[in-house]
Amino acid sequence: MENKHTQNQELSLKQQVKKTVGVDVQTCYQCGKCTAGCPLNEEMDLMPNQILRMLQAEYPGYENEILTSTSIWLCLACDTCYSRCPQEVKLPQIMDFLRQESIRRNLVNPKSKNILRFHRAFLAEVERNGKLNELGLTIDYKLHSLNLFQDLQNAPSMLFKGKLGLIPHRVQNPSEIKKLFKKING
Amino acid sequence: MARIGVFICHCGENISATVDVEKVARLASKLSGVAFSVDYKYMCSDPGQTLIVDAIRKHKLTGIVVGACSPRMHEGTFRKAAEKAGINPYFCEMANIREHCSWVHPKSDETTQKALDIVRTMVEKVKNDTALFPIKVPVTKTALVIGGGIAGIQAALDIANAGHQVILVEKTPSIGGHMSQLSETFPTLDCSQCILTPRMVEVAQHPNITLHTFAEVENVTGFIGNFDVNIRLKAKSVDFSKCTGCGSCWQKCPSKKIPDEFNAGMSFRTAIYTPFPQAVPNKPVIDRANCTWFTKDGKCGVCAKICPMGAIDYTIQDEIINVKVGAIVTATGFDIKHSDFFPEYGYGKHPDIIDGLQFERLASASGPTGGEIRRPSDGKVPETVVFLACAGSRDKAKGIEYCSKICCMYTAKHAMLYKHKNHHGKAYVFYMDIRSAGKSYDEFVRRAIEEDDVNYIRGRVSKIYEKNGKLMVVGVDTLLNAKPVTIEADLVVLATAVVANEDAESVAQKLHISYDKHKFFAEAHPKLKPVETNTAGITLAGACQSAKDIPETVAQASAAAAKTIILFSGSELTREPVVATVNRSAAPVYTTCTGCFLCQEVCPYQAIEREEIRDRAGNLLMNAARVNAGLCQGCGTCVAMCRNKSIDLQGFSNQQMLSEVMGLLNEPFE
Amino acid sequence: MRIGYYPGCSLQGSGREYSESLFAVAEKCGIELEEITDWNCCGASAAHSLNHDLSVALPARTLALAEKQGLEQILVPCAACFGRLATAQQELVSSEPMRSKISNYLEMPVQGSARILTVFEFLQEHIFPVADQFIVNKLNHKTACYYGCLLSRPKDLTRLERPEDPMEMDAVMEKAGATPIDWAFKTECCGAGLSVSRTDIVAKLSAKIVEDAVSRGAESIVVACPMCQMNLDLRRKEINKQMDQGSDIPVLFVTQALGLSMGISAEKLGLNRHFVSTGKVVSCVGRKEV
Amino acid sequence: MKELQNKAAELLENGTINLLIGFCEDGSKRAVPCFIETAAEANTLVFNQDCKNNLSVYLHKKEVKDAVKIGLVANVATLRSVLQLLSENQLWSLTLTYLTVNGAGELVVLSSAEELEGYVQANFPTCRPEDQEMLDKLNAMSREERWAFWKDQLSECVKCYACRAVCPMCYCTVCTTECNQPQWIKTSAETSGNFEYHTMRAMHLAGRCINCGECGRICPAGIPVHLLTAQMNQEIEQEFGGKTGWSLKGGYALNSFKPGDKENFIK
Amino acid sequence: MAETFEPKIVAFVCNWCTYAGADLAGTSRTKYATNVRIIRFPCTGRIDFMLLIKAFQNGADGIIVSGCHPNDCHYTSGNFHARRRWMVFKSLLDFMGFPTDRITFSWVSAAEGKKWADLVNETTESVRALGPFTDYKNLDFTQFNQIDHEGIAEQSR
Repeated sequence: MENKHTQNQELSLKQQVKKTVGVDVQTCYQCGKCTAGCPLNEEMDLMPNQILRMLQAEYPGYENEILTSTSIWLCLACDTCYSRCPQEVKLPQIMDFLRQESIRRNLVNPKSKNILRFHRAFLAEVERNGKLNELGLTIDYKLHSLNLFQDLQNAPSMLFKGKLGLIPHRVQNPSEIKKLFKKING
Repeated sequence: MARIGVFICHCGENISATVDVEKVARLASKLSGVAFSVDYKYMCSDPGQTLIVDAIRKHKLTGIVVGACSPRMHEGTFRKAAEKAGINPYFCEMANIREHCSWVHPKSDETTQKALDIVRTMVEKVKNDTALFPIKVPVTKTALVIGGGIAGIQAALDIANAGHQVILVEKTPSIGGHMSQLSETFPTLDCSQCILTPRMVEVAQHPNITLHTFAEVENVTGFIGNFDVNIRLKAKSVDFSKCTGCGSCWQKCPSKKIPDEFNAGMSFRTAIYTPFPQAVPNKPVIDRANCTWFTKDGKCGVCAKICPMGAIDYTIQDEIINVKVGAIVTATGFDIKHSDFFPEYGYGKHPDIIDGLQFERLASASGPTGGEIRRPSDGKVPETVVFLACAGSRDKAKGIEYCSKICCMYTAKHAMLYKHKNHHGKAYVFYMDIRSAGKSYDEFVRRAIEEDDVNYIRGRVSKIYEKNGKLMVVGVDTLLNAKPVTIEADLVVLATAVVANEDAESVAQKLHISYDKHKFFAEAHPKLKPVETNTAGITLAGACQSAKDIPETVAQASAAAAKTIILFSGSELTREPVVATVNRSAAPVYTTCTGCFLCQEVCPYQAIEREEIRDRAGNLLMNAARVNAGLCQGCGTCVAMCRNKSIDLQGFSNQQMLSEVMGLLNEPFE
Repeated sequence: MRIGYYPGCSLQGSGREYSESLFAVAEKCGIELEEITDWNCCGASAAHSLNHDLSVALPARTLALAEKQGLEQILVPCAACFGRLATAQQELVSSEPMRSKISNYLEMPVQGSARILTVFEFLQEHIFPVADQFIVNKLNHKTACYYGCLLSRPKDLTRLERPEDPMEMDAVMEKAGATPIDWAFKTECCGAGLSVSRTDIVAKLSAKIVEDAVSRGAESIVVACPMCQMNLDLRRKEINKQMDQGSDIPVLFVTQALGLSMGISAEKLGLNRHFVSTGKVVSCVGRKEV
Repeated sequence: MKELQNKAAELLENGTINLLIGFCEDGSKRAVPCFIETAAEANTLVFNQDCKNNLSVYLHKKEVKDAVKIGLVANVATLRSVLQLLSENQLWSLTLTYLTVNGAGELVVLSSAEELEGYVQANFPTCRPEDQEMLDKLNAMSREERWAFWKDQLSECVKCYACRAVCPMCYCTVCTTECNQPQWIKTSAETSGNFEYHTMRAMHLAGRCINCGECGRICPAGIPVHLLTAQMNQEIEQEFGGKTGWSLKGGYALNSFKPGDKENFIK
Repeated sequence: MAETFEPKIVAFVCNWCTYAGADLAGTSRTKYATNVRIIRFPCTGRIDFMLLIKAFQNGADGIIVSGCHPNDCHYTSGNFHARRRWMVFKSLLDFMGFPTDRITFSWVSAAEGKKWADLVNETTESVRALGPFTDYKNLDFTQFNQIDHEGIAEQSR
């Protein structure tokens, strides 16, 4: 369902980043400040600055290594890297692009499938109602990710505290949103 | 009627091998205006030159063309010959038939033809030459040196020792500058003040140096050799003629809580103060902004009461003095970014995150801790010190893309000094690249790593925060697969960026010199004139031009001094008369210049001035451009700019250039 | 001056008490909020992770509707929603092609002209001027103002004065009579987007935050983002597992705290909806200076 | 119209101005420039569509200069030229008052350079459509066609210098065409000399011409010389930015530079 | 055999960079075409566009204009001003239909003797390919041509 960010296969990943995200990775001089400040640096298999370096180097095989990394899915887009980057490299936007490219080339790391599933479930919910209903989302996601029990222990108490509405919120005319999704996903 | 002589040189074989020199000489004699033409083996040799001199006299030649090598080679030689023969040297032109012809073409008719063409164009030019006379500008043999740091001190001493008068102006109450704040100096680790203070004293005692501390340049007018400068002597509130510098005043001064600039704010000084013990002059001034006499009108007055000499005078006012100088050395120095410039490092909130200058004071025997490295917050000796190189430098996001140059070296020095004083302490340095090019510089850095066991980590630090008494330095080791590392430090030293002084821009504007976007003063040419500015007679010394270490600064200061001394070597300075001129004629025309002054902008030397032309009654008739021959360097850009040809360039006049073009093409090539 | 209001999905669900308290405070100060008719979800991190155009189009629809409604400023209390709306707006304004592309997706014109207010800007500009007359209690206690990422970055969108050490929320808490502490994790990330899919990570990140706040003697954490609130509150069990000794420090929305100081009932402020009891804060009302 | 006449009369009356340069109708009801020195004559003033002349050119004339305090009836093009002239340090001896009529047909009186600047910037004109059309046509031609076109046009030029005479920017006391040491421009009216003259003129006006179009309008041979400068200005504005006759600060493209200026045509 | 056309090329160069570069070509004996004639100026900023016109008018087939690279100008900014002047001059000539491919603009530093030689050779070849420059000479002979200039000119009035 994801839209094709760009189709030009002949371009290297580096060139695609420049073309579609408008960021020139050549400006990175590998000081590593992004990695140093990244809240998830302990979780990542490729460090943010390594991803940039690999984009720069363009050695064969690197593109797949990047696109199959879990890092691109772990990135929280918290913007810490960008806000401190001395060379103002818009890393979060690059990560967005890499995620979409990784889906397009069908290289999503199995370990990250859940994250992808959640995002998809989320959008599915939005596509259905135009708004998000956490209950619907949680159930939907749990079904897809097949770990039914995680989190469900919270659900009852959430209901009790009125945090999960049972009656789903909707936009006045849900078909309008569906149409929007259709148009964008082509 | 022009009578031109043409002299074709064989240059041994160099020309004659490919060019038929006899033919060129023969055909040249047929050119209109040519009265004499000859070829000879070596024109530049003595007999060659004699040949020319004699020919000029014998044939009453009005101008000569020497067909030989490049004018860049022998123009001077032959112009002297012409002068010797009694004609104006600027009636001698060279036809470059060697570098531009015989050496680059094979022996052929075309080559000979080309040689002839070259000669012909120069014949056409020389016909339109005019007598030019070297420009003489009187020189006031006194130099103004702005800034009393090591650069200013060095320049002042060199110029003074060459026997010229020097006026040295320093903004603060003492000379010495940043160097006086330093502890040891790299790469030798000798004590900064030990090598500096003798120089400071020498300045104070030098008969040729007039020292104005606590003073600033107010404004500058005039031009090379003839600057007119107003200097503001700020009110010291102390009569130096009476003061003996005994110091009882500042010992008794009640307002004691003023951050001490000399110790980079890590200790306090009084309102009446001498910046530091070895200050020159060693006499106090009152910092009126912090003195209760001035802030709480008339209260206190302790120093006046205490002073045995009655030197304290609260009524002294700022005074403006006017001086005439021939040259100006700009040595206004630099500043560094302070730790509050770094959001991710806590906006300078934490007292134990300090900058390099503060560390220098901590390490200095004359510093607030007497040379023991203790952290500002609690005076404890830090067990772990982390040094951050490139703090602000090479950081586009912070607006400073350039490398501050000195940090790699002083950071290595700092780490060493710390280790020397605390053998069991740990020192870490976060760096991106180590830039230690310079005589025994890299060896120095290696020593820090190999002998003093300083731990260098390649990577930048993202954040520093305090956690139960420790400074958490969150960084990365890019040489270990970008491993995140957090070091618990007791003291963090930021090698903050070297930046231009706050008032650099206004200084530049007062001096009419240009500056780059970082407010560092611009040299006249990045390679060939690294010391001069675009304004003739004003030179640069030290870090006001770009970040520099001490040896570089001293070298440039001496170079600036040399330029000044050269300028002072004659009572008048002589300049090539290749300068632009704006035509003038009798009333009622006065000049064809329409005074649009569009030429003013293009002049890199501010040489174009406005002249108000008035009638006898003094009524303003017109504004017209006028070229200041003292400033003009003869590039001629204004000439090409001038729509109605009111400006022309001597030596490359419109008439000359056009006749060259015509000479080249009017007659057939073949 | 009309003030548009975009609740966003969370504020109708897990973050309900945020909107409840916000409205309670606004009502107290006699300020009316005008909900954008038929607004839709901003797409959150899912949209920009998977589909760039969608991540612009979804917020754009809401913006377009707001324009239709003639709203010149819109309050977006939810930090995540704010981030998405502001980003989308930036793209619309900066790129004509993008604007036309999106508006033809939406089949309605969109300018992105309306001013989008953060909750801080709203409080400073509309509540502060009148607040003092309504503040009756002093919440005498040490509090840690937690901003998280989305309210502090990117700085050109969030418009904070000191992005690395913001003071805007601290100012609100001072008004409420509390003592904001100086701490290190003000703008660290709690892991928001991975709340459901990688709860383990969220627990780790949030633990660091709670730990630092507690270690510096904070008695409450105040937030302005439903994600942060949910992670720090709902996920406390997991968080406590990550800490040497657990903590029961309550996590309030800044509007709840302000509401308390205005003497609005805990009930009305939705303080009962929390997983970690907010009793401590409620009880410190009128307590003597700390 | 009446408004204008009254204002003019008033200004002359109270001595704000000694001389008014404006338009009146000649015998055949054509609008022609006129110089009014007394309030009484003010009622002959007209201002309408066919008041095309750029009257600022008269500001260079000695007789006019002597009057010192001068009123100028002007359309926007004329005002632009005054602004450009001021930026080139001309007219310094004059005190000027400008009378113009804005889009809404109301009389506007501008009595200071700053007001002038404000008004011009607020009412800045774009290239006349017919000129634009012409430029596009020419730019669409092949190089040879353009050459042939100008060759054909310039062969008509008789070097009467009317284009120079009507141009407010051609205020040089001695024009390059009159320089004979050296002789830059052939005096004879043959096409090569004409080409020389018009290139020179275009270069001297590039970045200064305010596109009033007078030179083209006045040319007895009907040569569209104004297109040369019009084209140049467009290219300059595009390459270097900055409009002519826009501000008092001027900002002449050819006496300034940016280190990053285009140089793709340089080897 | 038909002898090949030898174009006349005039080079307008600055004293500090290109002239010195040409000297270097000489001292290092780098051979190049004999067709070029050098005229020396203190700086490219001094080169009056009228001189280029004059050169063509008097029979030059091609012109080289060359000076210091940006930022290397002996007078710091002469070449920058020249660069703008050339840019405007070139587009004016283009607009008038003048064959600007007969003018070569270049930066040649004092160290680029080889570049100078190549520049001369390339320019000579390209101009030789263009053939003798007759357009200008022909200016003074009117000849019939098909486009309706009058019509177009009409519009502009």
